[in-house]
Amino acid sequence: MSVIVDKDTKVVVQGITGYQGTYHSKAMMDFGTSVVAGVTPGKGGQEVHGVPVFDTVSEAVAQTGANTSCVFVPAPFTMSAVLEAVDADVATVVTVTEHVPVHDAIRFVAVAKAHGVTLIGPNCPGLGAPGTAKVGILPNKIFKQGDVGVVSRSGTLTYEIVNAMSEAGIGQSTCVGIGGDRIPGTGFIEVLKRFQEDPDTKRIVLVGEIGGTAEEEASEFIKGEVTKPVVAYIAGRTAPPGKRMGHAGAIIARGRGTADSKIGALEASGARVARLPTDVPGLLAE
Amino acid sequence: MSVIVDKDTKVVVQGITGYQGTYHSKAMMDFGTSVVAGVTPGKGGQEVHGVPVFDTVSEAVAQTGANTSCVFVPAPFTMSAVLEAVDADVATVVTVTEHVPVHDAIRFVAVAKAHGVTLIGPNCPGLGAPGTAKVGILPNKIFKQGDVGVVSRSGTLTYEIVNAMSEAGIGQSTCVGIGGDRIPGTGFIEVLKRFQEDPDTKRIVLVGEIGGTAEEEASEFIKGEVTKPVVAYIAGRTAPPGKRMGHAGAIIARGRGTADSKIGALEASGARVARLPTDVPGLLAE
Amino acid sequence: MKLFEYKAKELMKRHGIPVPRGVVVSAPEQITGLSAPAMVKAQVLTGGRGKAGGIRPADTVEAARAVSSEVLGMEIRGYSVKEVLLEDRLNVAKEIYLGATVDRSRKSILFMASPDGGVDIESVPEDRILMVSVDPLIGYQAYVGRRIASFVGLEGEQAAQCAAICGRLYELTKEEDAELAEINPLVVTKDGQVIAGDGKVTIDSDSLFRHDDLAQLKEDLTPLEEKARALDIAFVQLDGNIGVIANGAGLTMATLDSINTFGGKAGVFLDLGGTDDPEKVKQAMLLMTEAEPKVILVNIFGGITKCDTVAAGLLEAMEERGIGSPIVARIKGVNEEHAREMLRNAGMKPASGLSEAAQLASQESLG
Amino acid sequence: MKLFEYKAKELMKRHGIPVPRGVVVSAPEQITGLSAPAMVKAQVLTGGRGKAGGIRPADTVEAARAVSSEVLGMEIRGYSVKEVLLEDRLNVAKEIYLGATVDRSRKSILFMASPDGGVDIESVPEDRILMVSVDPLIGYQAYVGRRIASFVGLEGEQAAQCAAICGRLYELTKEEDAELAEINPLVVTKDGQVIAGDGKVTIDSDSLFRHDDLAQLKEDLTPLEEKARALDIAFVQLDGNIGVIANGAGLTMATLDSINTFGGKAGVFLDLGGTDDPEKVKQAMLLMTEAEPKVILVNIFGGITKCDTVAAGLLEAMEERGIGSPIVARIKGVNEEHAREMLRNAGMKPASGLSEAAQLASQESLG
Repeated sequence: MSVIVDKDTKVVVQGITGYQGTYHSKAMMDFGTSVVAGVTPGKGGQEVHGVPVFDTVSEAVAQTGANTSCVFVPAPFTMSAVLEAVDADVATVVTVTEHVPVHDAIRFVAVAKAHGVTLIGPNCPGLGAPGTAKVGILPNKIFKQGDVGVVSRSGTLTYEIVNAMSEAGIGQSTCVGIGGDRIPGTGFIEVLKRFQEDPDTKRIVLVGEIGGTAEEEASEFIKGEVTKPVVAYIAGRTAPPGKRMGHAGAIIARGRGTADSKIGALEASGARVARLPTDVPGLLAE
Repeated sequence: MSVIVDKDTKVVVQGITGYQGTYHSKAMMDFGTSVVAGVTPGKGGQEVHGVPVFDTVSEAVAQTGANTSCVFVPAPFTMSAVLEAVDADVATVVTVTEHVPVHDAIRFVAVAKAHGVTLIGPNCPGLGAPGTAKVGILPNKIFKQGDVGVVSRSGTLTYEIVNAMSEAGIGQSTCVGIGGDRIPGTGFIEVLKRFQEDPDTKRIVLVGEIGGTAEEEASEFIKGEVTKPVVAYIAGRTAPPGKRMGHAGAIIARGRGTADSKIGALEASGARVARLPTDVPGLLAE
Repeated sequence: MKLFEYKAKELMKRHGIPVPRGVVVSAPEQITGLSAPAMVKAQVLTGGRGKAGGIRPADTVEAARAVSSEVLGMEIRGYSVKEVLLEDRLNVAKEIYLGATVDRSRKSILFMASPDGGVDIESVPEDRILMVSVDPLIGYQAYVGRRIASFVGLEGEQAAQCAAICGRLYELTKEEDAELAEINPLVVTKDGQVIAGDGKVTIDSDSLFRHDDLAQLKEDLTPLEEKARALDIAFVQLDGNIGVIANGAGLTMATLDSINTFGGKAGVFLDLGGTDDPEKVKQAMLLMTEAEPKVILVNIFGGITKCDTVAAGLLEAMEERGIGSPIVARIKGVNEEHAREMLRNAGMKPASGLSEAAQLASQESLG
Repeated sequence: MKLFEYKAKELMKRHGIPVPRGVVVSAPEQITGLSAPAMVKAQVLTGGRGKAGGIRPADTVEAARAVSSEVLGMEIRGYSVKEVLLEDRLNVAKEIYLGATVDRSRKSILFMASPDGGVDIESVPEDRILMVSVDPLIGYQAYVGRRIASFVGLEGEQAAQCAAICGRLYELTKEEDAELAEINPLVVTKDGQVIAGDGKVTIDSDSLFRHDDLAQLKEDLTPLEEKARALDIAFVQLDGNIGVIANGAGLTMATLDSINTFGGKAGVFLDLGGTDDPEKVKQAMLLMTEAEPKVILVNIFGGITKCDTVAAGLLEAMEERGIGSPIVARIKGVNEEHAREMLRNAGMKPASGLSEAAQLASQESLG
């Protein structure tokens, strides 16, 4: 089994006629995902890889039964696209788009929550459950089916770690890239909760990075609620304090938010913390 | 037992220093309600009937543990008052104020729902559970403790019917006046659901009126979900069609919304419909 | 509060919705700056203007003057035409229905749209009407307009114009506190412009405190209705001869239902609402006497309204003007004992229950 | 994007927040229309201006010119002062802290306020700071301002002014897409005015597409940082001698962590982000060579970024400019076989894993 996606997942790709939308729709289908519809305003009636394109999400949902949206539209239009998906009553929205204005994210994250929609992202690679479905842009080849649930704030670093796990023979139940933006729709805790409840997830990998206090908060949750073994890695241990490293998630502020604070909190929660991403498979195997 | 209010209900009165707020705070206390706080901006530190007044609801909640708000502030400020109560995490907000702009109501009803707050009103008399608590303006003397749950769109007509029941020796578990505005925070169905679940409610009285389709929708719900006997009365059977009768709830439009449509739907649901308000006790007794 | 077409179009124009160039006059000699061909449209707050001859074409300015003088002063469904709107005549290629209204069931603003515009929307079959509810937490988003434009069969530039109009109609509805904002027909002209052929806007009268401009508008009311409006009471004249004063719409209607059972018939429906001001009660009573009912039935169940307040207002009105009609008074609720005593001291016999009061009033009205 | 104080105050003024009258100059002779006494304030994007002598009083216009010429050209924490703001000096009765920021944990705009203004807010004890989160579905409401005004100890007219400023600061934060909007101190003057003594605003750079006015502002960047900004890549100069190019902040940081383990030290942190444009990769490589690292470590795990795109950009850069530094390239993910083949054909030896690459680069850098 898996979390967030399952065998009934039917994906509508918002922005399917764009370069990324087209490319990754194909990749999702190659993974085995049921991509049933695309949406691009003004391009209704076209097809992409045999998938029908609609003008609006509500039409796509009505005609194909899509229940999960994957959003590739440019940042200035992302808020409207996410709200459209929420309004069309899909269960899950995965927002890949990066550089979404933070005040837009505050708004659509709050609305999605009020509607009970699971929103992953923005600025996230999405999620993949080997053997079930992938929604997003994670490379297909890194996966191997297994019993480890992976949750990560990072994109490419997740690929690195998942790939290393697969190469070491350790498979995954579901890998969720929650995204590195300041206002993620779904955080560590929501995904940890699902992994804890998922009978097919036996072990958990958490990948964090410096900045913010999401890892510290996740540690509290692990301590109190997670009984499955957790291995963690925190990127940025050697990043110089106060430097902005690529995105706002990496601004180091005050005491909390540093690598030391996060590693300390995770260790105190009972998680084992890897020094390097490549150490994760070894710790899992122990 | 009772619905919406219980023995742990602690009321904060918003607008307590106004004439209505002061008068009805006293009446609620006389009923046996635990009125623990009042709020009037700029009047924090005063007392009304021995109840402390605060500048904001969040202070009132923090210092008194209030979990239910009763709103008496003037219509232009009602939206802000309701949102303040919702933001301060009370469980229930009863909004007595009438003449609230409908677009304000649309907004705060949606926000209250998203926050899981039970909102009664606007433009409602509130609710009373004899022996437990009253939040609102229903006259104390009409009640008698018993096993009938009353839900009504009307104010004074509710008093009429509840009074007639009490005089006939038929008591009430809880009487909920959901208000006659077009956008009520809580509708018939939500209250019927609670009555159905409440072990101390054995019979239900529903008081509706012409206009809108709330009674028709309630009938569907009664048919499907309510096993307890329902007696109903619909006001406006002899009102001339097309005339605006006092408030917008009484505009007759198209086929549905007429007294005939509502009475027909209720009878089809298995409810017994009284011809006159004074007939309700008789039908309950049968 | 219903607005005249010209006022509705003024609001639409202010919110960026294209409307025909037009001028409003109350006399033909006021017509200036008009270019023919034109439409002459009676300004009355009722439907069926067209059928009644209140909407007529005029090919020249001269003809427009002549037609205007015919239309001005017409009676349409009981309303006399005091003003006409003269507009550029549109070259109609297609007529669409577009409306935004407050939807009780969905608790939101609801768009209704149909490719079959220009006719009564109630006569359009359901599958030709699209209803799109705007989630209040989401607000209007561009996809709403796209859905509507597509449903009504527009493409390209016309679809874009229609979608933009949807956004502006939503903005108008919210910002002007409209209960209804309707464009029927929304016209697509032969040269590809999308423009409001008609405009109907009803403003939520509870919102007038924040719309000074709208609050000053006059409504088309009878003199008694105007007085009632000023007192903030609901007052409706009916066919019978019993004047019913009650508090709350539900109780007032229930009182009507009750007298009906005893053979009586209401001539006035007067809902006091919630009040605690004896002066308002007194004014309501004086208003009632102007309608000259054969008998007056007062049915009050006090909550916000205290019974003694009502009694005081009642007695003041009787003192100020010798009220000819007999009064049956039934007063219950907060301070009822005091109120009954006041009425008894004034020589009246208060009824104790609604049925009893309804029966008494009905007998009196039939005798 | 951090704004200079004068620009921040310009925004505040536009949103109705009172600020002192002021003028910005880059040379003393530009000072006109100033009334003394004044404050002369260095415009640099760093804290600690006061301690560094960048904020000074001037009792006369003459003195203001003299002080300005001293402050202009000063170095404050590595930033040179190119402009000064001259403002009316305030008669300070009380200093408050007021800030609005994006709060990750609460996923909302958060107000922070303290009666202890005028000092570094991080030095204020927690119980002297009020934090009020604005629920995004509720938005700013008047009670937020009332809570804040009461917490910072204001009453009556001053409380009303402070509450109004809170509302305007929220509006500024939302409408200008600010990540941070801070007034420290918010001054209450001896004659009872509440006015922004300082202003700090950081704009969300992801929002600049909708803020033409702000997008044109220059930031205080080093030449290399400016180039990186133009390319939309994250570029940070560090102390070591290994130039690290990776894609994604997390992976780039993990690469730094990895070389650190093998004794290496990064001299450049270059995060390509997600790209699929060989030209961008090429430009990033050229930028990297300008920083003259001893060895360049390329670590790409392709998702949106395809591996062959990176290889193509890499090879183009090497072709265009003979790159002196040895390159360790580790490329994984979408189209990796093709990418590795391209690199091998060009005579490079691609590393297969992150650890191996980090070890190779570190050895090279130490050798």
